[in-house]
Amino acid sequence: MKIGVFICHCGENISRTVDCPRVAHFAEGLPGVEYSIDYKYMCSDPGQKLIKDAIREHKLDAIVVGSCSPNMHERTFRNAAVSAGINPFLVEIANLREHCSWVHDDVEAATEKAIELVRMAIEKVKRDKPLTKIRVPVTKRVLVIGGGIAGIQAALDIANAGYEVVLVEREPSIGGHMSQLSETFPTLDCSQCILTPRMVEVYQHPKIKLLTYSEVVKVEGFIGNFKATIKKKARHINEDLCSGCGLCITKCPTKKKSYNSFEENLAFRPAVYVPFPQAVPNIPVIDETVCMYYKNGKCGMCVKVCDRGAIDFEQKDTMLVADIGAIIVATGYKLYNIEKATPESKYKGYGEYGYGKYRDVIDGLQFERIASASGPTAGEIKRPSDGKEPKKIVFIQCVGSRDPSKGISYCSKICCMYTAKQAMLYKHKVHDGEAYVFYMDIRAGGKMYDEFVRRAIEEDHVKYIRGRVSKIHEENGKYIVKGEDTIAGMPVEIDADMVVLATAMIPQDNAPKLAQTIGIPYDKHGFYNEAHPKLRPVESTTAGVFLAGACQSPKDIPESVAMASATASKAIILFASDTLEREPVVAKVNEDLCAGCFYCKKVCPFGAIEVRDIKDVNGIIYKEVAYINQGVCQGCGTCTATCLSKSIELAGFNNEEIFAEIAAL
Amino acid sequence: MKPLTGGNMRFGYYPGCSQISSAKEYDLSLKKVIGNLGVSLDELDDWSCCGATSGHVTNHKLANGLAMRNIMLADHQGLDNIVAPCAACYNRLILSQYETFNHPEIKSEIEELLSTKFEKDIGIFNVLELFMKIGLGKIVENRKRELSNLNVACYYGCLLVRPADITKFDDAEEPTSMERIVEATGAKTVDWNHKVECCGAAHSIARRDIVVDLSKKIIDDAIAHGANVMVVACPMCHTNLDMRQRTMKKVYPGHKEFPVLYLTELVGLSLGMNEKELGIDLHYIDFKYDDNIIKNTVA
Amino acid sequence: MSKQKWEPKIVAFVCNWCTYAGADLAGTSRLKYPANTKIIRVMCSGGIDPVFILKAFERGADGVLVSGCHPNDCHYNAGNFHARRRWDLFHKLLDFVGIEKDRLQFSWISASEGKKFADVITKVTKDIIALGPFKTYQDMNAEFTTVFPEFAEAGNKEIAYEEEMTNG
Amino acid sequence: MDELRNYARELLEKEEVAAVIGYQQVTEKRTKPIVITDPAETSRLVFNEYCLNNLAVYLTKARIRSLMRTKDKTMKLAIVAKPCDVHSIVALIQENQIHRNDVHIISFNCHGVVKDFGCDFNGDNLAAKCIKCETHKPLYFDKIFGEEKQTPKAGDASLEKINELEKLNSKERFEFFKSEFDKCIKCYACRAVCPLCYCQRCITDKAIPRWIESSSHQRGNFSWNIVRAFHLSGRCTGCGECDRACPMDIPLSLINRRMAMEVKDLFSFVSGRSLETPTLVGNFDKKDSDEIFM
Repeated sequence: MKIGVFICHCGENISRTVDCPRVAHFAEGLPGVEYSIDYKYMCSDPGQKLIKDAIREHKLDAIVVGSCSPNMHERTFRNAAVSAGINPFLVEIANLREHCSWVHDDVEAATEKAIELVRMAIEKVKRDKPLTKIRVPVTKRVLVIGGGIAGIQAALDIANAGYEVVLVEREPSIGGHMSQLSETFPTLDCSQCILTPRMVEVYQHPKIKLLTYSEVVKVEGFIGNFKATIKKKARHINEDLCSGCGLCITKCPTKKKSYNSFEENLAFRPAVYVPFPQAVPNIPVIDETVCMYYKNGKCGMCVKVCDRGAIDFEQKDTMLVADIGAIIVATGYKLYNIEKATPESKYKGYGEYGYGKYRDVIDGLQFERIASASGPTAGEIKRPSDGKEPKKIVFIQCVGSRDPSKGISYCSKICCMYTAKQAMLYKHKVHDGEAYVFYMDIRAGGKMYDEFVRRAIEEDHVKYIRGRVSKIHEENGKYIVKGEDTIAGMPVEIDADMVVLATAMIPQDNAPKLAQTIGIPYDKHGFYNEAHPKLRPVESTTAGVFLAGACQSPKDIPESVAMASATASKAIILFASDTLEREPVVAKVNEDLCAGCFYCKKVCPFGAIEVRDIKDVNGIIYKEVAYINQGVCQGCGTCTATCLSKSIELAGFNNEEIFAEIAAL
Repeated sequence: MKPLTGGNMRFGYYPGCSQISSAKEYDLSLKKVIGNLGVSLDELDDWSCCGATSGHVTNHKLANGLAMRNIMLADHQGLDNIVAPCAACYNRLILSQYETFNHPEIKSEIEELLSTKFEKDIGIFNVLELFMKIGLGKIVENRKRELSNLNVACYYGCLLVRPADITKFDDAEEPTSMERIVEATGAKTVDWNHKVECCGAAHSIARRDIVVDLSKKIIDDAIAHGANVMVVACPMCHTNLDMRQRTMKKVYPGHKEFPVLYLTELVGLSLGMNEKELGIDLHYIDFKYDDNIIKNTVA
Repeated sequence: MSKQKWEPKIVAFVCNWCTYAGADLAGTSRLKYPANTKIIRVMCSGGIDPVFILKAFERGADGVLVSGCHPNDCHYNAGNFHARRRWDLFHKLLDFVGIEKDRLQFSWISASEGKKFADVITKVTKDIIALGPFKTYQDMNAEFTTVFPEFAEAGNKEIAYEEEMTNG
Repeated sequence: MDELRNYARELLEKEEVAAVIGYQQVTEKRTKPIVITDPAETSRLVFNEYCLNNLAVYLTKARIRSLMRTKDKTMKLAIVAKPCDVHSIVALIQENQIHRNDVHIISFNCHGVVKDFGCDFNGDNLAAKCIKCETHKPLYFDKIFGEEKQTPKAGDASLEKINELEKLNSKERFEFFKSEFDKCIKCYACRAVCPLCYCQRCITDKAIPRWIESSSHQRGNFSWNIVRAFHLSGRCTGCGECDRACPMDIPLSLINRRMAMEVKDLFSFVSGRSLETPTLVGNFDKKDSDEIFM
């Protein structure tokens, strides 16, 4: 085998601390090295030409480049090698810059280390095997999980590009949290007015299959070739027959048995309901837990009034399976539960604010419903306890957020803005009212955002107090808000009629469970991890799974929409070709030696390992061995280290190659 | 919290300075009540100051040293736990032990200071935890009368449940364990606002004006929510809320006397003991449980 | 290579996605750390076999570092969780047969923890210097070359381990 | 004894099993394994305090496995197993080496076996594994014989040795194990006798690359013994056959036992005790200790 060694000076980034000519000279003397040279910029056009010429001239079989990190230029050098006729996997990089010249001062020590690194790379490349990229077919259909604004946007973008979309929403209607909002910052346009046309578009789009009241329960497969199992929960209404007239809802005698979750528990809903009037699809759901029919088999009023016979008490959950090429996760957020702490809860409560105990201490989403024209008070600001108009209202920001002692260290990002908006809405509706905001810092980065907060302060005279609130208690029908004004350096007490807590955004309760179902990592809070915080912000580390909206971290509407469109374009890029090229770094089992203990199957994070039967001449199974699906394998090598008989090898990082590296020390 | 089983009902007892002076009745009633429930307390031999004086704000090492000395004594006496009825003692002991076991440098410093090795984590209990460990069923079983005409405001004060990460037995802002104990006596509890508010104990001597203001607010809130008696589990709180009512009357003309009992005294009353036995007669504000209004005597 | 002063030889087995990238970041941030450690890159900390560590000791390493992504942060979701169990057991085993605990160290270093990478390498180097040369193991290595003198005499490292790798 | 023989004969006659793996008497105080396919031969089966071998090792041997396969179907294997041998069978089932339905376990209530052939059965001569044994009644079986009897009391010497070693410093421990491993002649009897060493080709036999130096010198011996112990960590059921087989008296089960203690400590796991508990290797708990990681 003839090996070429190319040592790059990287201008003087490497050569300042590594004696490059000495390294090249040393390499020249090593067995197997045919050609060795150093050069100022190996990645430049002349540098690449130098490599290509040397390969041709000296008939090299493999090359080692001593340069910057493989994360920078491995691809460059591989391409150069390929154009000169060498397999790209017979190229090894010795990281002489990030791992050597930049981190050491002493020329002697750095040069010696560089020599060792080059020597290790040479030994590895000697054992490298030529590999060819793997091609797998692509199913051109996207699964979008979550029908909030992010999911809606992603689904529409993809469908408009001509690809099929399966949009799965857990609730009976799409729309998500955005459909609950009154008006949006910083323009104060009506949330539903801008959202509902998009919801209808989703419903009517021929390329979108909308599955509401459904959940993804299982995901198998890999990029381009996922198989998703979706549970469609029983609505007890036949969707094909229902015309959405709503008669069943108005006639249902069970009116006040369960809270209306869309109204954030500020109102009740009947046993048969649609979440809100503009729901898409406009098909009701029967709540089994309160419906009289399921209690005692009587009633059936809805059956009597439905002239289309759409009520179906016997309807069962059904399972649907879909072939999917890419998955967009857009499951959104929920609000931090600020009630009392329990020993099991991850977060500590805010007992001092009396949420849950005092009916007029509410959270941000509840205020949205109160301020919303379609809400329980028809948009009039009234307190939940007695329906009176609050004349003094206190908003508290950062409830939970930025408070590690309560379990949340991050900033929820949108609370500064929506608190300003809510205070403004209050002032617009209650002209003689007083609004106070307790804040830690105002974080209003964004187009027209700071101007918006200034408007709340300057034009609408919302009183901003910089400081925390220590306690809220009720006294003679007033809520005494005790806090500190840190700018004045004084304790303050406000006797408010109502208090709104801007509680932290946290991931949905089942976020970790869904992550495990799909196989994507999540952080300690339960937010999904992006593949790279800067360069791959909308991709998960699992190929073919993309992230949109607040399931990744707290986000406002424009950011969620931008992210959604980004994921849509990622999916469309994937669908641009019929097959998909993958790095051939995958594991392979030696079936002759495999003892069939299947520890590899247990450890494989991707379910890439299957059981393969080996039969004798009579067709009787005499051995079961592991078989690795090359399309599913992601090449981590956990199976290789787990295999006791060393019957699995990871291409590109096989044990012989690693032993050679160790031996070269 | 699960009640302990019969065999483990051995508790170490760290009285602290208040129990033998200003809060004699707390000590008296505690021992009586616990004895009545079939549990005895082993007082630590040669116990000393817990460091809850100005000690802990002026000298960290001294504060930890003082507290850990008592914990060392418990270990030497073969005890697994200490009951510290005073909230300040409880807080000092549990915090010092936490710091010692979680900071190796503090541990070695204190070990050197006391010439000992700390290996065993001693359980530090306040009176609420003590009742929980004994089991509320025991109180109900042994109840001689039902105090159903008492509307009790349970006052925890600042130290008993804080810091919640370390005391680990109730919510720091909305605690309810005392209510459960009080309800076991048959008395009613009121939902009120100031159960963990500051009574001003740190300023008890030097700034009586602050104490009177703060304590007045607490008492007024209890009355406003329908309480006819307050129950505490800390000698400092009791001093401020009981003794300082005399000053309160001068500062706030029209202040009506409001009885403040120790939790142990209330439990004692339900177990059928009289005011004298429990030392309730030693309080500044008189309290007499009116037998005439006892309607349901439990056999 | 002449060596006046003894310098420890340390090998770091690191995963491609987190620790290798963390080491790159240490470089881009120009953080300084001792030059004794050579990195061997694998795809995942879950793919590092304990025998690699023994091989490194056999090749005269005085210390070994194994490093991967933080739990829950693994590029492959769970490789590092399997690794964690494996290393915990292997470390206990080596300790029991008398290999000093600090000879084999472990860390989680993410792609954004360049500083941590530099700190960990500095610490490991310091620990190994404090322990001194891995004489106990190297005595066995020496015994090996007396049993098979041709390996020592070969003079040429490459030939020696070519032989050793296939014959031993 | 007749019960066992009759039962085994019936199994074979009714063709419920392809073979019965059991013990036969050699001398008064010695038995040896026997594989019976002929019903007439079942009269040679015995079970007593001299049944030392862990017969589970035969379940994975190719020649015995070939007995299971007839022209048109797979038949069961019956095995006479002490309760401790059942642990090995459980481990084998969990490692997919045999399916529960393919093995018919004939077990006994057990009160211990002798440490070596030729000894009298009493407290002084009790096998080391029987001293600490907690399963005198098998955890899984298809047929059980024998009545429960008291195990003689004896001191736990191997535990004392472990404690003694733990008190030493690293260097002293290293010297101890180096000198013990130094005795190793790489005969691989420990491997041959271990029910869980069922690999078709052992890691030590792999030549390209050479995982473990196969010649018998200090370094290769050290590697072999470390790897052997590591590969059994969390898997070894503590049958102690390696100890019995080692011609050089290397205390192999000492390391195995010590690792089993660690496994129990760290992960509350004991190998071979339950078919329902997931194996230690191949599974993880997000709450596993993070202590050794910086």
